Amino acid sequence: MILLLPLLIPLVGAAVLLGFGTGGRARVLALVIGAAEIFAVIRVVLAVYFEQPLQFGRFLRADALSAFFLLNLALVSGLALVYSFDYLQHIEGNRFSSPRWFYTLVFFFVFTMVGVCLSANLGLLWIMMEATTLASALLVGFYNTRGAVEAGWKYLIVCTVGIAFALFGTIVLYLAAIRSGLSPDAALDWMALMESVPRLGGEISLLKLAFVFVIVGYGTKVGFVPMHSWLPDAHAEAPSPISALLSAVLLNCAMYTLLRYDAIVARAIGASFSHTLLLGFGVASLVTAGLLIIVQRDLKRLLAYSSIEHMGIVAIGVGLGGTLGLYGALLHTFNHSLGKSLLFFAAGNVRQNFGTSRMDRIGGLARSSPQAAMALSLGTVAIVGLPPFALFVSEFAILSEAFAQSQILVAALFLATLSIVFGGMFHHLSGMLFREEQSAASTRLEWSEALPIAITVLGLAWLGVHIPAGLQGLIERAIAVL
Amino acid sequence: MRSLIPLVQALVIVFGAPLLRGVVSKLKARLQGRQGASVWRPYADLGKLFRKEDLVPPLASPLFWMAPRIVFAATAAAVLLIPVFQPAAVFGSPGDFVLLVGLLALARFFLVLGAMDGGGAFGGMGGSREALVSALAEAPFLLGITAVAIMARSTQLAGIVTWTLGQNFFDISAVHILAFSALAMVAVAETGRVPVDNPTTHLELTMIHEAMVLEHSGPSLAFLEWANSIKLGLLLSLLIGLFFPWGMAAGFSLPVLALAAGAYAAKMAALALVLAAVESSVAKMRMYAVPDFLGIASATGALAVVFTAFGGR
Amino acid sequence: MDLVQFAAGKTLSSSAVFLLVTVLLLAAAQRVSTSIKLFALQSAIITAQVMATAYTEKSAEAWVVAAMVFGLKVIAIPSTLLWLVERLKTRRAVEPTISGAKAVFVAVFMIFLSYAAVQPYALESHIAADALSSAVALILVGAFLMVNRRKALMQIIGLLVLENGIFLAALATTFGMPLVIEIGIFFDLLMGILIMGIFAFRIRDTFDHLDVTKLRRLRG
Amino acid sequence: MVWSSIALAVSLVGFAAVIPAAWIAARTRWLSWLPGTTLACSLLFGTFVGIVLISSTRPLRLDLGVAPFQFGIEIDPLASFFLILICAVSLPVILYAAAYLPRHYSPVQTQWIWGLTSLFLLSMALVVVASTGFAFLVGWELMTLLSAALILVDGTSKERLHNLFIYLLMMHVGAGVVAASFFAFLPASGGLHFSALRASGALLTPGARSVIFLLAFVGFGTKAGIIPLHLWLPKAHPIAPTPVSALMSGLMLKTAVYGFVRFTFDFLGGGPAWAGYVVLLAGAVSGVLGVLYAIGEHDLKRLLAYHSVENIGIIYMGLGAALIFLENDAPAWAAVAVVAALFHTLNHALFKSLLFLGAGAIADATHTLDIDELGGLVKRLPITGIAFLIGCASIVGLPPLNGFVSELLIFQSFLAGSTLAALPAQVILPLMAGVLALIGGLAAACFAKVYGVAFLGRARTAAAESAQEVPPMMLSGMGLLAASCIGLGVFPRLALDTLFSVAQTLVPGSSPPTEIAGLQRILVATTVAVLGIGLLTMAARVRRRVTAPWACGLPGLTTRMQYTSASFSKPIRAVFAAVYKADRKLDVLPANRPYFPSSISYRSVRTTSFERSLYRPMTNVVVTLATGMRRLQTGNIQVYLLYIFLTLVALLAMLGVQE
Repeated sequence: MILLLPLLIPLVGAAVLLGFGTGGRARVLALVIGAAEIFAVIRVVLAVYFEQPLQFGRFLRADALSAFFLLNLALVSGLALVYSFDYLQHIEGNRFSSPRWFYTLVFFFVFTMVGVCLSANLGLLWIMMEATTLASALLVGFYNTRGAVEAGWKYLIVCTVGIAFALFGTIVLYLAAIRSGLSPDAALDWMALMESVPRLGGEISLLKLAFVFVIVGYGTKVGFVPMHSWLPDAHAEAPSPISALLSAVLLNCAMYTLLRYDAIVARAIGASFSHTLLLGFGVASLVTAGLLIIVQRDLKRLLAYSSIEHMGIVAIGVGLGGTLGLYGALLHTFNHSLGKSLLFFAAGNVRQNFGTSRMDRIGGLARSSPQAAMALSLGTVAIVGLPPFALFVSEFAILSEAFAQSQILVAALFLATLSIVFGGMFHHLSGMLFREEQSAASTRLEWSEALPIAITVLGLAWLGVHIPAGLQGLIERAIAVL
Repeated sequence: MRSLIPLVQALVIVFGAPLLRGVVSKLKARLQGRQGASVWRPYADLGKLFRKEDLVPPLASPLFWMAPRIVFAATAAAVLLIPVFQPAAVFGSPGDFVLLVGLLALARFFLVLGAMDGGGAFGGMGGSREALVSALAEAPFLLGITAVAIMARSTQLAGIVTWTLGQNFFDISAVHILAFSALAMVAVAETGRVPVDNPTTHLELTMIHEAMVLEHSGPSLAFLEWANSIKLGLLLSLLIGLFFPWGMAAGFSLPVLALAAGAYAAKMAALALVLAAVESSVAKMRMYAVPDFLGIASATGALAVVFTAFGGR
Repeated sequence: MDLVQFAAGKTLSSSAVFLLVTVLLLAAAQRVSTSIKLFALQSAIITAQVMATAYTEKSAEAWVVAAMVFGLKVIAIPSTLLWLVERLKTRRAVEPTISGAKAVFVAVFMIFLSYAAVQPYALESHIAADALSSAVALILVGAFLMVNRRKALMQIIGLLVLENGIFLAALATTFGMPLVIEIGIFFDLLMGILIMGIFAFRIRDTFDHLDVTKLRRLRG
Repeated sequence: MVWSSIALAVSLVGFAAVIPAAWIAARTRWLSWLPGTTLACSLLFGTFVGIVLISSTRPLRLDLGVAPFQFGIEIDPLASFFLILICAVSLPVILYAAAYLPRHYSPVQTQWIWGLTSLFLLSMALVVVASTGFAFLVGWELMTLLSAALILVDGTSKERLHNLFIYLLMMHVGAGVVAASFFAFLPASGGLHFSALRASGALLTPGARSVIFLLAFVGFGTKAGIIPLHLWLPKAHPIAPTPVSALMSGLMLKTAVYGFVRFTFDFLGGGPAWAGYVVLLAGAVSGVLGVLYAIGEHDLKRLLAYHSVENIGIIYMGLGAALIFLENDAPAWAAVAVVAALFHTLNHALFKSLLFLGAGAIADATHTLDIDELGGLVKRLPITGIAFLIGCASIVGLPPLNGFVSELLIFQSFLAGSTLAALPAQVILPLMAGVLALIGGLAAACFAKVYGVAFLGRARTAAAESAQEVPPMMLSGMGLLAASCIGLGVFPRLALDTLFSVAQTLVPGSSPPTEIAGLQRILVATTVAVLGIGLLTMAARVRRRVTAPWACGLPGLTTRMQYTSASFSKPIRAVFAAVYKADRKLDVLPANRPYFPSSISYRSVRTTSFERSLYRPMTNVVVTLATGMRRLQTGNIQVYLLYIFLTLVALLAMLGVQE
């Protein structure tokens, strides 16, 4: 029963907000509903951590893997809600872009993502993924400027086409399951598929075809390189808390779906096929995004490309497999979501101060708003993967797995791209911080902006030094599930 | 009594150096058909200078008058390492020729600093040229001695001398010829003799050593001149010790020592004659030809070292 | 009863041909409104097929699915799109990047390609070969329409044709997924079309035109 | 053993306590000495730990928790030597900084500098004592980050940022290569604990051994500043605050030497056969080119940075000789060469910090570091002058000082090379003696120029004229370093004996050869002789008269007549013109009437050939590739859809082919 709660609260909340969220009340109401939602999700995570996985009806199921992603979702969405408390005053309230609509869509978005994590049935998984695209499309186009509309349209069309192919992949998998003797309604249930893996082994060509469609389909949502073009536009044009949600949580959910499919296909026909595909896309994303970071001119597009790069790293981690590889990949999704949300919060504040996020028009940040400058530099140090922060640990794990399997080319490209990205990010950062004074109003961070930034920095530093036993246990159990 | 002999050796070089210089200039004059100054002239000069007062430029620092004394002290200390009558010098330990080179470098360093402290243009000019010459001379200097040390399979000057004593004069090896020529070139460059630098000239375009000592006067100039002559004596004794040590005393009895002293004096006179002949027959090289001269010296030194690997071991 | 049996068998075998015809016409269509009507026709054919399979397979679920397909794809979506077309007062012309004649050639090539690709699978897995290949043809032409057309509305139609292709493929191979999933997919489709409509309005307001290729501000 | 762990704990707490102390000091006037003393105490405890453990047979081993990866500390004799080096040498620098910082920086900046310096020292100590790959790499990257932060505190002009960018980028690439060298062990060793690496070092295939050696050489070479990888050194050291650039030049380069020694001697047990020759040649090239570039410089701090390249070259020559001895199984002489290299590391830390602190004192007194604007400083800054003179003499390697002793040991190991059986070793090692002598000669020329132009002669500018002596705390810092230079120079046995015990752990089965024993006796004897004769000559009472020197008939000597650094180094630069490749620009105005010029301007800019020929092409390739990639993102949605369809078709085709 407690599985239903995290799904119901956002739906009801969205409806309530839509109803009487007018005026100032929307913000306070949203915080209350957000708190309730986080509490419900945490309860599910704790339940799964302490007892065995939970099952509700044929469609909802929460095991260690989904609990880990739910934890990440709860944390980042909570931070985003707190951050958007003050962020929203400057939005004029015309149709479809008033705080009331903003929070309705956010909670609908959260509902769909929780749905993705909790769905046991691959069909339901697809429906929820499609719903995330629809929910976030309006959020991306929220500002109703030319750029936002264009980004929203592209995001909607490209992702829907991608997801359509994923549907076709799911159907082919369904066909393979039926042909290997599973009953129709159990054919899409993940646990049933996992148990019937030996029988599935017979359908090699169908499974391969299914995985190709699935990786192209959900890969579009993750932002693997050939299919990534929508991501920079969407993440740059969306309001900052939404870009944080998109980059930090939505990409992870897409990767979660790929993990589910990879588990089945790898068990059935051997890991080499699916892992080489994941490695290929991972390295392609890492190198292309790494190179593109150097020539970016807009701060939020820069952060979007950095998300593509980090998703490439996670794909490499999953593609390598092995205990360290998977451990590094899962830990990296968590660390990356913290680091990226920190950077988007800081970027949001910078955008408000300077009215633009074009980096050549942002200057003298160190003097005009030292706190935003500090947040941005700590974020950059973290996202580039330097020691005191957590991303260094997860990249260390993935690299040592790459070397242990003596994948020299992958490791060499990984290290080279890390340095290129370091150079690019530092170059942009030093430009913004120390370029001569721009006409910026020197503002202090509001409490609602400072709190999430502080939490993410502390989280990154704490995970960088020591991984708490709870999280470690959860990740190990998640790996066991795969 | 026994430990006094090495000290006498050192005193002989220190106080005999001006005489050596006088003999060389006398021989040069004779070769050029001139009467030339008396052999004891340098002693008269030193005595005159010691009695004069020391002129110091107004803005010079204490280093100006301390530098000549440090130069003299370093060169005199270097003498303690040179075997003259006996293979064993006053001090001896493995690698002592590196210490010898180091002490000479210390002397040169303070000579240049003293020159630059004078505040005039000549000090700097002499210093910069000396810096170039000494920088290029140090490599062949060490390579030469290394080659001989490798042949003697000992890193101690005394060891090298005793080994050479054991060899007979006539089966001379290629290594020794190359090493001797390298060291001879270096000796000429180090002491500022004619092909590299003319000790008697004050012509701005050519002088190196003279330019540095231009500002000094009185006792400071005396110490510098004396140190320069000691350096000449020291280097020639080193050449004798390394390449023609025959006649050095093995024991401590008086007749053997007298024989050794006689042999040392004869060899020194012969070298002085050679030096005078060279100086009066060769013109001074252009300033920018000196690096090629020293380049040849380093090449011969390196060749000597290479030949030790292939030659008679 | 055999008449109905006969009719169902006939529709199953001949529907593939009709679908291909609609596809060709779509590739050649000049005006947005005709494209919408062609899409409605196509959906009608697919509903017939679903009813035929429902009848032959005797499964109640399939009937519900057939009703949904008919209600949604033949009635609801085309009518909303047509309403959109007047509201947005877009110029009638479709302005494809590749002109009509050549587009048809491409469509034909696509159909040939889909037949060639499906043959190896169809034979060893004894599924209705032509149904599956017509589904793949629909997918390819739908994709081509989206890439080829400039108009935002035409991109929506291209997407719908793609969606039809996938649904048909599901139908041809596994006689439909569990009902709950089918309903979910249709619901998503409807929501998708609604939101695309909203965006079409917004593009109209901010850009005063509906030409997708002119949306080139976000680069690099 | 218990004492050392308590002391270690106290020093760690001390390092951390500096940050609050600095915070308090910035707020209150009279507590400004607090951060300095806390840091000094923690350094003292660090030195104590090092001294206790350097000679103990059982290294102190602590495993501080498993977290994601093992994070442990192990202090064996080699680590404790470098720990002593880091803590002991930075004590006088901290003393100097206590007086230097308040005079140059605002209280807030001082607070930041104190906090960051203590973390910087802690990260260096962590690198040296780390016992797992993870801990080492964390310390390694933190060291770079903190030094970059310290540079930023000092100022953020455009040119400084460009230099800082190059520094950080090269350090990051170097760190990547070092990480790769650690990970390359993984297939063989499983874990990354040093003991696992040590065990697996022996059973590596020759191919793997040479790959790991090359990775370690390039990785640690970037941080040490070996010639092709030295580009960042003259750009980064001069722009840091003086005490920090002393720490960077004196100590940070040594952590790279520590890493390299730990890898080649401890893990790989000597590396592949050709390893020694590569290291030897790299050291020789770095030595010669380093000193030649230094001669061309007239900015004091940049000149000292180039000299760091030269001295690191000498250290690498010593290590190369040791590797060759190890390869030709002559452990006794291998130990001597290692001891020589480590002793030169310690000496370089001492005299380089002394020289940087001296440069800081000059900057403090005259607000300029361009030696052509100085002159005659020894009269106005007497004690700084003497300390700087001792520093110059010891870096050049003149006898009574420590630089000479380590170069003497290296000479001896080169000579001993002739006794080896392998022909190439017999020839190359003795020849290296010539190269080392050339480096020594050129260094003498360079520092004669620096001291002569800056400290002697006539003050060339009003700033040099009105210089005041620096406060006593700074002088005491420099004095301490100068005294230790002389002390180690005359009594080298103080360090050599313990260094031999360290060398035992690196080169098994080696006893110190007899030649080294008599070393100290002759050094003391010659020093006494020089001092005796010197005092004898100065005893005589001399009448001294101050008169203006003869100025060839001109009214008087002007400061422009004196030799500047450019004119002093002109002969050497002319001889070694191939190295400098300066591009000169001479423009005479007006152009059409060259014989009646109204103004002539001459500018000769020397861009290091490496920057032009090696680094710029690399960056251009990456940037052009990136701009090419940008065109992928055309902005047209139809192209994006095409990308997806093409990927799908490509994958399906691949699948088809596989069937």
